[in-house]
This record gives sequence, structure tokens and C-alpha cells, in this order.
Amino acid sequence: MTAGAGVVDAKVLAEVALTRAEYDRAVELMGRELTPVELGIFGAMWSEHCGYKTSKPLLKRFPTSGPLVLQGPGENAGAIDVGEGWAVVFKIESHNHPSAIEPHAGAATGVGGILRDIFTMGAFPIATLDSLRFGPPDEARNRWLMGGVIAGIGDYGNCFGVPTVGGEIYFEDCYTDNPLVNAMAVGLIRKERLMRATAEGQGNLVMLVGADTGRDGIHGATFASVELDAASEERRPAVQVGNPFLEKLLMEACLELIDQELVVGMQDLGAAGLTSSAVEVGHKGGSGIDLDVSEVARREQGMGAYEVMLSESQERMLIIVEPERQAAVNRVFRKYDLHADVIGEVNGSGRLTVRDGDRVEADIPLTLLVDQVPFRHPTGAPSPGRLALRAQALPAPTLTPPEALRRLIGSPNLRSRRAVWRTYDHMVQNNTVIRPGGDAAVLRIKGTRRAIAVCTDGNGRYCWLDPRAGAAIAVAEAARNVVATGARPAAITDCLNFGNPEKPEVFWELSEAVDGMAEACRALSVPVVSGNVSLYNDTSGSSIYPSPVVGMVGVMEDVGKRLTAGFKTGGDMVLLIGETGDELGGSEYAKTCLGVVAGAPPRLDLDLERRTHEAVLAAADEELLRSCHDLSDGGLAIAIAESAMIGGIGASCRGISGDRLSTEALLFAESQSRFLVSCEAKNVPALRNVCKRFGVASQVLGTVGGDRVEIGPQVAEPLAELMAIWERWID
Amino acid sequence: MAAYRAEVRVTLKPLVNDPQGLVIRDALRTLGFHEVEGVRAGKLIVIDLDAPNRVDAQDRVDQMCRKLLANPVIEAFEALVAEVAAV
Amino acid sequence: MAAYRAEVRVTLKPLVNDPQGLVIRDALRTLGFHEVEGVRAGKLIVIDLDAPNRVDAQDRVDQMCRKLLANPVIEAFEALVAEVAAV
Amino acid sequence: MASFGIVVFPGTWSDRDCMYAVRDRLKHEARFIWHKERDLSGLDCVILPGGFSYGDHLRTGAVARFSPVMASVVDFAQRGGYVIGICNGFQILCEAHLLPGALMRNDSLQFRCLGDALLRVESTASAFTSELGVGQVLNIPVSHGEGNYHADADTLGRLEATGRVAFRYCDAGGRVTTAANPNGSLNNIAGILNEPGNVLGMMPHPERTVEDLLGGEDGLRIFRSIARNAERVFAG
Ligand SMILES: Nc1ncnc2c1ncn2[C@@H]1O[C@H](COP(=O)(O)OP(=O)(O)O)[C@@H](O)[C@H]1O
Ligand SMILES: [Mg+2]
Repeated sequence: MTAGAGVVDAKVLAEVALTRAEYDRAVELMGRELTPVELGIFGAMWSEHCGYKTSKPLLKRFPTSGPLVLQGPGENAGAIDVGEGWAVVFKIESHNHPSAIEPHAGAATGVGGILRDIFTMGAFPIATLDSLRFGPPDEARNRWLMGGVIAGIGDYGNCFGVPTVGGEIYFEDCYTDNPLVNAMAVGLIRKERLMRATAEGQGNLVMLVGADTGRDGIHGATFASVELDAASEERRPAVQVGNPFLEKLLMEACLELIDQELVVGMQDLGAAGLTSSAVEVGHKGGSGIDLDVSEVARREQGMGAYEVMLSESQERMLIIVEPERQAAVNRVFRKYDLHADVIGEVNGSGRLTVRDGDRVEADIPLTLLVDQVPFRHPTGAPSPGRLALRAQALPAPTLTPPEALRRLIGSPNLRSRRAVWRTYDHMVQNNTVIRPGGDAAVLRIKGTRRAIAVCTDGNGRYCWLDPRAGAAIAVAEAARNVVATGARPAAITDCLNFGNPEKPEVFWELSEAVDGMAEACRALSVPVVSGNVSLYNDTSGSSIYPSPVVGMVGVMEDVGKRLTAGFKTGGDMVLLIGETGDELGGSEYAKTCLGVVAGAPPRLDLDLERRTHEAVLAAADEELLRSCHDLSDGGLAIAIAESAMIGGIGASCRGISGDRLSTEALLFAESQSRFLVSCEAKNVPALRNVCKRFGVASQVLGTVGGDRVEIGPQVAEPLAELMAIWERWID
Repeated sequence: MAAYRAEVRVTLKPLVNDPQGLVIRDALRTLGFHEVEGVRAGKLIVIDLDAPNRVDAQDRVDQMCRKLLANPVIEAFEALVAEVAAV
Repeated sequence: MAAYRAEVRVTLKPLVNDPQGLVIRDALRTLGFHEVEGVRAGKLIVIDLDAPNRVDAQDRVDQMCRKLLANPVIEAFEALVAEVAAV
Repeated sequence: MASFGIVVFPGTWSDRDCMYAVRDRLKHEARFIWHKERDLSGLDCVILPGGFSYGDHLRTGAVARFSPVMASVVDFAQRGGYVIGICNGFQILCEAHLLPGALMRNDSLQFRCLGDALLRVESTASAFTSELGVGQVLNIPVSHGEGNYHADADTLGRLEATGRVAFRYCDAGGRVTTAANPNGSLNNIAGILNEPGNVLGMMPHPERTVEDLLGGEDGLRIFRSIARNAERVFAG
């Protein structure tokens, strides 16, 4: 081992993303200079991506336990108990940066990565969702990014055979050069079969299976490039091309191994590749790992230990196997024509040892890489200008209510997403009881009456104006979407998409948002079981809106009692549950019809939110409702129009009133804790009683029927015309 | 103005993973073509266009490649332009 | 034995509709390339193989095309084989 | 009790859905057949399910048709066994020349998953459709990127003239319209039969409408038709 072989100058440190102080700390902990491979390993494990050096102290604020939680943060994915012996495993992950330069491959590999996290837990992936943010669609480049991302997501999920059942797409200027691509995956498994990523048992074999290792996604390694020719640096692919076909085989084989109880532990290879996976399993198993990179099958010639250890080639899995089971394991891989190699051994050293044949390239105590990550504690502060935005008054309306309704329905943020989700197979596996296009998607669990509801939510504008309130609303809105199907919110996964946290303003946003989410999670009894952090979403100095995204899972005991958003039958009564306030701040109306992103986001009373959920769930349980839709972007008028368009039947809601509220607020305010429901006329008293029982307001707005959407005295638009506007997608 | 035909070949850069090429390689070997060492899959796009001369035609097609037909992050392109004999 | 590289071009037969070509044509025109008359899209498959000589190499690659690489119902193929200079 | 064999190629994904349809909903026997196997003994019907065999690389179905099991499937079909190819299975049957024509990319160039797709039954002269009525409209979802059926004029003419078009995409009134065609298929073709009528290829997924909870039982009728005919053959 040649310690200190590289010249550790500022350039080298920048490439491994360590500060001089962090580097000195690593040297101090090791008691000697680092080899190039070791420096690469420290850089990767102490990075924000693997080590969460900025966000970890904040993440501790989340509630992570509860009666349903089987696995909280810390494993490849979280898991909750959904009853009758079943567990649901889920996690969300970002692939923002790769998608910004190669949207198709970037988004596709994002889906691939999150699917691996699910089946690494032993679970069969039963759904994916994708939460997307782009710049305005009138710019060709943004459309190109969006088209590529959507095609990439579809190509991966469709080929793999998992239904893509939900997600969201929003457009704001701030995402122009920095789109957000967050993919969530959900898996199902018998509770007792949950796998953990661990390497236990001295003498057990470390096997690498799946794709050959290439020079994919290796970050700055010039100092170690003695093995590289100058040109290869240039040719090194910055974005990986995923292989969903291979991933499907990998999943089938891995699940078969688990089924036959042939493995001790399993860990997918994601960020920082073999390095991160080996460190994770070794550390969790309380053992050591000895790897020989010369045993790793490669796609290219001339790759050195550094590249092999840090390659991010997709569709690879590390498995820990007892030596006497190796033959059986190989039989399974051979069945699927998968390539597997023994690349090392578990030992009791507590160290990660990396050899290339006889040469030791790295030898590091695992605890240094995991427990000694030097946390950063930046200070946060908002700029005065930011806080002033909240107090800014909105300009006077210029559009009539019917004009505003049409403009909103046709705005990129509110248009129907049918043209997107019909390119995703959302039905494969025969579980999709409520398909995309409503609030949450609902998947039944075969062999039971049970189902789960899943959705993602996040509102960057609210978070920009008030990160704490906006993040709390993201949780509440996700819960509302789940409740609107009749499911009880159970737990969330979250993706924290923020700018550069070294900026005090961004760190303040992050800290506020985490507090807001944590508070909402506590109030609504939905723990955080997994998540992901994506920082440094900046381009040319400006950051994206703070954009936490919440992925929610809810549980329904009787799928027969599920609710959908569309109006059903003429003559049914339409009711608003909850109350409208003068709250147009940060709204879609303010943006689309007034041209401003300003004002305070709507108030969220978490106790009222919770009681409103209880009221709707009680009404669903008593089978009082014919339809149920939550209110969010665009407010009451949009909710009425959507329920009509989804149901394909008009409605007359003339009874809209509110004390001292402007027409604009009545129709378009985004006040929280509201649902739009319809029910048979005879059930109105019972429904209103349920609401009263929970201390929640309700109001009869009108009736379902006809071929127009009538709202208050001003709006009476033909349904067909609204649908034509709504269903026109961006091309 | 004259008529030109451009043949654009878009291929993945050498170090980029090519799952399609791997499947074709394995399939050929399974079919008994053991002499196959490697396969890379790409696209062939044939464009008929008008241009005042060959140099201009080449220039325009190169622009098309950069703007739409290839993503330089993972792909390389090559465009061969030839005049089409008038019929 | 020597090393050969074959370039196989698989294209849709002239009478078969080529929606991909049409979409590319329209996209190019939208981007301002109004001189584009028509576009056809096909596949380019590059195969590295060993063979005793060029004729044999060509023969084997033609067999690969007939057996696997092209579907005669809709596609035509052309295979160009060249010796790869030893390094 | 009819016996179904569900072939699993690398990349197949509607194998489990087909199993659910046949065993759990139809309550008949079924077993999976890995593509490297050759034994189809005891089967009345072979299902080639949907999916992306070999990643759909090169051409859909092009590689799968060379799997060891396919020789047995060809043999099985020649001996009169029922073979139904669904989606990717249809593509494989075309590549294997058990059915004429080819399936090309959807004319939209996009994948289409349509839960409310409708088919008109065009022929009841097969084991797959004998329990249905000509002109009957079925809700059977589509989910594919390459379902655009193409055949040369002669072949197409022969298919039409001999009643071998089994299903066409249609609207709710049973009208065969361009708007109802999800992929650009010639003559709105959604499914075709071989000459003797014992091999069916169809792009839509009957295994996806096998219970009311998921949008009806129209798909189940096709499997039921196969089972009844198989039992009849067995009884006779
Ligand atoms: N924002 C967050 N909220 C809760 N848990 C998080 C968050 N970010 C990361 N985690 C948890 O930290 C662990 C490491 O995450 P990650 O590095 O994304 O895992 P992987 O490498 O498996 O993709 C996981 O258990 C994940 O669920
Ligand atoms: Mg993981």
C-alpha cells in the first residue's frame, strides 16, 4: 500500500468534495496519509449523498416510530404493517441532476434505483409514482426535458412490469435548468420475510451479481488516474443508461434466493457503488469486509481499483452467502443467465479492506466511514426580502370568474395529466383498483379485502413563501388525498429537494421545512419511515424553490368502501366539508390569473385537518358518500369542475356563500382542510351529523346533473368545453 | 437548389452501457454465431433535404444532429451527405 | 482468423409506414429545418466478429441478418463488412 | 378441468396475471413453463403472456422466438393444441411465423395503457371466441408500445376473406373508427387467428378484466371459452 501516493491539493479535494478540514480529520482518524482509493472512499462516504453530513442532524427531528412501523429510516426502504400479515415497503428517491442532462436515461435509472431498494428488502414492487418539476412548458428545452423524463420513467417501469400509478407534475420558472425527478416505489411482502442489509458470519462470501461494472458515474478521479489514459477521462459517461430487462431478472433471482433462504444479507449498489454497499452491509453486520476488485467483472478494460470501487453502474446487487450455499445460489443465477462473482469475504476485522489481486489498495475501519462523518452545521437565516413576500398584497382581479376558471383549468399546473399516465402501464399486476387521474391511486392486496392508497405531494410555491407552512401543507395534502379515497394515512416517505445548503437562506428553508413536516406528521400520526435528500439544486447561483415532496401510504380495510373523485349520479347532493377563508396567497389563481407568487400560504390548523379526515373516513365507513375529492390547487371551483369532468356529468352548485369573502376567494382560495363530496339526497342529514360530531363545518352547494358546471351566480360553463380545455396536453 | 440525402448514424459513445447491444450479442451467440465478439446498437436516420450546395447541406444536417437527433452526453453522431441524382 | 467489423443497416421497406420518420421530420421542421423533405428511421447494428477472411465474414453476417437481425415482413437489410486493422 | 401452461420468457410480466386469471378466477389448472423447458405434456392451452421478453430489444419477440420452449410450442400448435399469445405473446407468435404479419411501433410512437379499450368480436369460429357473439363489444385493456399490426395486402386480404380477424378496436357503439384505434393497426386489427383457428394472437390483455373490482369480467370470457372447448375436446 502506497500511502499518500496522490498529491492532495485543493483540486483533488474539490473532486472528492471534501474540505481541507475534513481531509485532515480523515488523516487524523486513520493515523496516516490516505491512499488514492481511500481518499475516494472517504469522499464518497462522507459526501452529502451517502453521509448526509448537512441533513442528518435535521432528520432526527422527524417522528419515525408508531404502531404500524416495521422499519423506519436506516434501511434501504421503510416498512409498515398493513394488516393480515402483510407489510408494505416504500421509499422515494431523487434523480434530479442526471435528468437535467440526459432526461430519458436519468429518469429511467432513477426508477431503477428505487425499485432495487424495494426488492433488496425482499418485497415485490407493486407500484411506482413520480413527482416531477419543470420550467415553463412554453420553452422548448423544458418540453424536451419533460418529454425525455416521462418517456424514461415509462420505459423503465413498463419494461420492468410494475405499474406507475401516480405522481405529480408542476411547472415553475425556478426549475428551468434544474428539473426535479423524484421516483417513489412501493413493495409488498409477508411481514416475517422482511430482509435487512447486513453481512454477518465470518467466512461468508460476498458476491456481486448483475451488470458488469463500467466507468459509469465516477466523479472526479484525476489524481488517481495513473491507470487512465488522458482521453478516457473525457469519454467517461456522466449519465448511465439503465437496463430494466436486466433489473427484472435481477429481481426475480433475488426474490427466489430469499424464498429459498439462500442468502444472509443483500444490498443494492446505488450512489458510490460497491463502496457504499460494502460499507453498509459490513457496518450493519458488525463485521469486516475484504474485497478483491480483480474478481469484479468489468465492461471496460484498464479499470483500476478506484474506478471499480466508485463505479455507479446500474443493476447490480451485493449478496452475502454462506459458502456451503454458493452452489445453490449459482444455480438460481444461472437459471436467469445472470453473471455472479465471489468478490470477497466477511471477516471479523471491522474494516473495509480493498485489494487488487495481491496489492492492498485501501484498509479503513468501517466505523470511520459511517459513525465519524463530520457533520456540517451551517447557520440559516432568511433574507428580509423573503419574509416581506408573505405580507405583499395581491393585485386586483382582471378576469371574470368564468374566464379565470377556464384559464386555471387550462394552466399547465392544473391540466389533466391523462396524456402522461396513459403512457405508463398503470394496470399490470391486476391490483390497480383506482387508476391515476383522481386523488390517490388505490391498490388492492390480493387474498384480502384490504387495499392501500398511495400519492405524492409538494407545493414549491407555498414553501418558497413559507417553508415551514408549505412543508406542513405537503404532509396534510398528501394525507387528504389518501383520505379522499377512504384510506387512513399510515406513514410517509419524503424527498427533500433544496438548493445549496451552504447558503444561509437555503439552510433556513431546509430547517424550517423539516420542522413543518415533523409537526404535521406528529399531528396526523404519520411517521416518516424513509426518504432521501437532494441538495445543491442550483444553477448559475440561483436555487430552486424549497421543494420537499411527500410520498404517502394509507390503508383501507375494506376496498369495497373506496371513494373516487368523479360525480356519479344526477340528483346527488354536492357538499363542501370544511371552511373557505380569504386565502389566495401563493395560490394557483394568484400565479395564473394575477401573475404573482406572493402572499402568505393558507393557514393550516393541524387539529382541524385531523378532525376533517376523521369525519370523511367515518362518512366513508358508513357508506354515506358517492364521491370525494380533496381541495387543493385552484380551490373550490377547480374541485367542482374536476369532479364533474372526471365523472363526465355536470353539477349545479349555486349555493356557494361565505361571510365577507370576495368571489375570487370563494371560488379559488386554497384554504386547507376541505373536501368536496357528493351523496344521495337522503344521506345529507347523516353526513352533516358526522361532520358535526367531529366539529367540522359542512355546507350544501347544490346538485349533480346536467351538462354544465355551474358555480355560484357567475359561472355556468358547458362541461364539454371545459373538458376540451382540460384534456389538451402540452406538446 | 439541389436534392441531397443525408445518412445520419447515431451511436452510443464507446463507454456508455448498451443493453440492446448486449441482448443482440447474446442472441447471436445462442444461435450459433460464436465468432461474435461484441455488438453495439445505434440508429440510422435518412434525411432527404434541399440545399444550395453540398457544404450547406452538410452544415444543416450537422445542426439537426446537434439540436435534435443526438444527445452529446451519451451519443455520438456522424452525418454523410450526398447529392441525389435528379430523376 | 482476423477481426472484422460489420455495419448492418436495417430499414423499413419502402411500402411500410414509418411513423418514427414522420415524427422526426415534423420535429425538424418545427425547429426551423423547413428544407427537410422526408425522413426514414432505421437501425444500425455494429458487429465485431472473427472470421478466416472477408468473404466468410460477409457470409456469416448475412446469415445473422436473415436469421435474426431483420424481419423480412417489414424490413430490408444491408451489411457492410470491413477488416479491422490489428492494433 | 382444462390445463393451461403459461410460458415465462426472461422479461415476461403478465405471467402472474395470467395465472391469477386462470387459476384464481377461472378456477382451472395452470402451471408456469420457464422458456428453457420443452415439456408441454398434459396441456390443453399454452399462453404466451405479455411483457418485454429480452427487453424488447432488436424487435419485440425477435429473440424469444428462439427460446427452447418455442420449438415445442410450434409442435403443440401443429398438433392442434390451443395457443394464445397476448401482447408480447402475439409479437412472438408473429416472429415465430405461427401467425402472419408483424407488430410495429404504435403510430403515436408512445406506449399506450388504456383501461377502457373496447374490442368488437369479429369471429366466433375459434375455441377462444366460441362463447362470444359476433359484434359483441368487450372491455379489454391495452398496454403496449408496439401493437400496430402490419401485413402485406395479400395477407391482409386473406385474413379478412377467411374470417381470421378475431377482434377489432371499436368505440362504445361497436363502430370501428380511427379514434378507437390505439396504435395505427391496419383495419383496426386487435387480434388474429391462424388458419385452423387454434392459435390466437391479440394485443389487448384479457387477464386484466377478470373481476368486477378491476373493471369487469370481459377478459375472463375468453379464458372461459378456451376452457369449455378444451373440456369438450376431452369429453369427446
Ligand atoms: N429525508 C429523509 N427522511 C427520512 N429518511 C431519510 C431521508 N433521507 C434519507 N433517509 C434515510 O436514510 C437512509 C439512506 O438513504 P439513501 O442514501 O437514499 O439510501 P440508498 O442508498 O439505499 O438509496 C435510508 O434509510 C433513507 O430512508
Ligand atoms: Mg438502497
